[in-house]
Amino acid sequence: MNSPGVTIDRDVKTDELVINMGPQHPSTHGVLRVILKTDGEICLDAQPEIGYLHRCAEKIAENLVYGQFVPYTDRMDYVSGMGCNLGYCLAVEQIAGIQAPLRAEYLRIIVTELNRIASHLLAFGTYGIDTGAITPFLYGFREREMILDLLEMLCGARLTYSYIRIGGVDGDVPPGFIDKLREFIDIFPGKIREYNKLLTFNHIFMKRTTGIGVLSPETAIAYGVTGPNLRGSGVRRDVRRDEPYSVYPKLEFDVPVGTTQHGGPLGDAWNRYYIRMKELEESTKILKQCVEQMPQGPIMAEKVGRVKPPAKTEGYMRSENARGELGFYVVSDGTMQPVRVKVRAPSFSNISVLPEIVRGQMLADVVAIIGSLDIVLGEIDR
Amino acid sequence: MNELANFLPTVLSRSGLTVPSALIPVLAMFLCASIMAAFMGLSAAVLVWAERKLAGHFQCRLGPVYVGGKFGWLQSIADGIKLLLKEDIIPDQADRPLFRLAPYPVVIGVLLAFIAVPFSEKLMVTDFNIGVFFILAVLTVEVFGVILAGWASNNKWALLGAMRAAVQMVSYEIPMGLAILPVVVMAQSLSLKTIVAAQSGGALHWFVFQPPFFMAVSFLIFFIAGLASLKRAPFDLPEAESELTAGFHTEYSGMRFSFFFMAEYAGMLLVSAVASALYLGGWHGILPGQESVWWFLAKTGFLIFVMIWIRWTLPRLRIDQIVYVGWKVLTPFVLACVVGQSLWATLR
Amino acid sequence: MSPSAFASSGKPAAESAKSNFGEKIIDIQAVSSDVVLKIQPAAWKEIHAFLKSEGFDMLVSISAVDWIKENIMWIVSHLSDTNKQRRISVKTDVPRDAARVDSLASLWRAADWHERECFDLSGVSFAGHPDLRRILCPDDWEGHALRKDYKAPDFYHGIQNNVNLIDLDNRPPIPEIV
Amino acid sequence: MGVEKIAFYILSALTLGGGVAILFSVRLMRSVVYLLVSLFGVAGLFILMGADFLAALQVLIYVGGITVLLVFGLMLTGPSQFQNQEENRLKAITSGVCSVAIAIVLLLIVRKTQWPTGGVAASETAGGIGRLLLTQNVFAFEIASVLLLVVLVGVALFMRLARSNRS
Repeated sequence: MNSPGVTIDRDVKTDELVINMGPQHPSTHGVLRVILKTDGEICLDAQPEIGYLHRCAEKIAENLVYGQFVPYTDRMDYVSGMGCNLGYCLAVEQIAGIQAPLRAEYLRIIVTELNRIASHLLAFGTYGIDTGAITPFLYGFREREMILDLLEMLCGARLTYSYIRIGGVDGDVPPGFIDKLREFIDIFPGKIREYNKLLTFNHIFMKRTTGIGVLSPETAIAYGVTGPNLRGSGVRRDVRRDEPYSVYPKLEFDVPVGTTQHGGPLGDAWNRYYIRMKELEESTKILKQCVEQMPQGPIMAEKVGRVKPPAKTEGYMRSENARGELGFYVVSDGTMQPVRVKVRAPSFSNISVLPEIVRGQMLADVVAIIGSLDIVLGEIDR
Repeated sequence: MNELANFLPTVLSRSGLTVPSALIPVLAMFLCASIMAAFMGLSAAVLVWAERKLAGHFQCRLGPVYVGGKFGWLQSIADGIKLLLKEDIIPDQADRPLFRLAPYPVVIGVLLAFIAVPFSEKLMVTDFNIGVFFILAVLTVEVFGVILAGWASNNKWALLGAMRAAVQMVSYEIPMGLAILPVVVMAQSLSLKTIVAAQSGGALHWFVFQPPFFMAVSFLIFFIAGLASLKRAPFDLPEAESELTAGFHTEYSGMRFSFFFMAEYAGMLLVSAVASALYLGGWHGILPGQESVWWFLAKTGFLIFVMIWIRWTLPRLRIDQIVYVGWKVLTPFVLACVVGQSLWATLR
Repeated sequence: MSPSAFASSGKPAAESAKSNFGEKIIDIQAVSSDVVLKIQPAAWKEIHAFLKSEGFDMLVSISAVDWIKENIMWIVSHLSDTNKQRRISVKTDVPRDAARVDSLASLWRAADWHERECFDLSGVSFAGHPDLRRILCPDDWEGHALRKDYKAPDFYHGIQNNVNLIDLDNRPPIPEIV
Repeated sequence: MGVEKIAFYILSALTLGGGVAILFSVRLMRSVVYLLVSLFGVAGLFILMGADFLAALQVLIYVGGITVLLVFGLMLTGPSQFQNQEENRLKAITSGVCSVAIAIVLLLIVRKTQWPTGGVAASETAGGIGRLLLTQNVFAFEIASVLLLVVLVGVALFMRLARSNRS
């Protein structure tokens, strides 16, 4: 069997086949195109081609006032739009000197963590599909539905929320929201155990994902890989814990990192997947604390009005989105429109490491590796 | 079929038709073939519905609910009509004659195999004295159709799917064939009718429950290899939709696509039917003396349920793992079973 | 949002860079999030190499800011230290019509794609980059979108891009699909 | 008797026609399909003679094994090689001579052999073949098995050698 570290010997010399995987392919998770060079079933090289979803959102930002760009951010990482909203709003608040009230900060963390769970559930489900198990997807969507219902109660939207605004959030919680959230927090740990039973520790699944796409910590850092992918390689880095923002300093949670307990090396596809499963638990923990700690009070900073940061101010805001370190670099020239908004999308760096880790793997592993990186093309292409 | 041939003249004379006596066997053949084809189509339709319904319930949803009342049981008919009415697209660069030809071996292979399936003591097309062997042989024709489809599509994904199908078939034909041998040793015959007849007298006489349980192991191996030869999950690599888009039938649409689909479901029925005839006592009931076609169908249905259950639970294997399992796990085990059973049969 | 406690974490490294490189470092600024080393464009690569040896092992992003009135472009990189949780930023001014610095691709593999993106959208060229071509836009796209004087093309391969150009009364007939 | 005769002619036409078509088809893949047709014709002839065990064997081994392996080889070697290579006069002459020689030998055998006529085929051939293989023809059977075993070991050995040479 193709165990890690063993080079595959090719006894029969056969023709190399160049295959165009995508942009329309069921498991490229969007309009990613990968040019594969294969020898039979073995993948010799893979070059990702991106840009099929490019909208030049950064140019759009330069032509809008600060507040108007918020809806564009949740069309970047459309799977966890709240995280993008939060990152952008924090970046603008940082250079404009706005402080959101405490209740708003808690609400922000509640919605981003809910959205992180929803995003990881999608990653879990689609990873199941990538490896050939369809049922986990629907199990994951069952709970994702609850989260989307919760978020819909808050802001009326289920995918592109624009709930977080510069200086606070859009609206306070509707009646019944906290109860439904508590109910979700109560039932969710049991569901995570169910997922683990169904997929994570399934023998075939582990055989399929253990030891493939091994990403060493050095390579991961060199390529700027962040988020669960980096933590899967054993690097304990999480912006929420390392450089905490918002109310994260007041919250207690673990940062899970990759293990070798499953019998595979650090940084393989299974580890990357399993980090997400562990983070589901951590996010639930955070949600629980937030619900308990959330104070009463206003949800919007006073006198935000027209956001007009001073001229030539700049700020780079790092936040931990579901896929990794999301950076917003905002530069102001003293007008109501930013002169530059640079989005540092985590998936952009995460997918760039693909050629490095698929060489010599089987064709089926390419799919499993792309799935384990959990990319969102909306944010890669922006 | 012979009964049918004997029966036909009386029917024909009653209806007032005169047919030359030389044509009567031919007519009987045609009748038989059309009955089998209709049965296969119908069972495929039922199985498609059952699979969708079961998959729905496995996945916390309802499955088809609208077409044909509460349970959506007309769903597969609607699907069939949709597939019939769809445009039959042939890619520009495809090898057109082969592309058109490819679905037929697939269907014919499965259909031919049904000839030897004993539904009950009376209800079978013909009792081949090499029944089991015949089924194995014609099933390989199906794989050739699959390979042809993949090659003729002139699509790289389809080609990869076809290659996987070839590899899988070569690896699993051997354990599947060998798994039958312990049964043949016990029943002293290759005829499915004789094999089933040898298991009469209640559940304890079914081959799967016979000590020293070599046949139980070979039943498992037969079932696994059968899943692999049907290209069902977790062995659905030739059509792995998340890897090869749709594998060998990527380029097929409409009626030609539905042939592949039909063959898969008919194949499920076939493998389950053969397994229940070989190991689970065929038409014999749990208690001695119970004999009915319904027993046979119930056992077959249960095995089909298990197949569906497996498909909607397990992830897919990888090609090297499939080959590994086929050659290094199943083949040695089944060889041990054959040797063990033969020794048991001679020493007893 | 209070300024992050980590905003000044790059200060010691910046000071040591200043003592090492002297004139090549024009200024050490402190912005709301980072310590920014303002440097000469010619020293772009060696200062990054120095910072990498100081422990800033992750290149987070490379971006360019177009200041059309001043006729300059900023090229800004953000670095972080995954072990000690430090962050630092490096900035340099280059003239708009000769926006060019050395490539960092030999220091960080991440620079490959980030520089391609910067080249694609802002038109900055990176000397020594192994494969400097467009990454988000098609290869035959004209212009660099994030330049302030960029005009979107009216046509791209016959596809009308400018809404104002479409004559709504005399639109060409939609070709029939055979 | 009429039906059987018609079937015999149809099956013979399939067998021979398939063989001729293999010769004249340019694309290798199509030749494999024609080969399949020819092999099916032979299987049908076996059934017609009452040797259904042989027929099943024919399908199982030739269709399921040999042609699948042929196609597999074709698929692995790349699309440029799916066409027959250009004609080579020397090749054509040698293969022609060989074919004629084989044909003559076969025809001579057919003429010399005393074919049993009018006999009724056994109802169960599998058992008979098995008994013959293990009693009267056990030597030939063993020779064939040993030959196959040698081939198997030889192939494994060659692969090993090639592998160790490369690394």
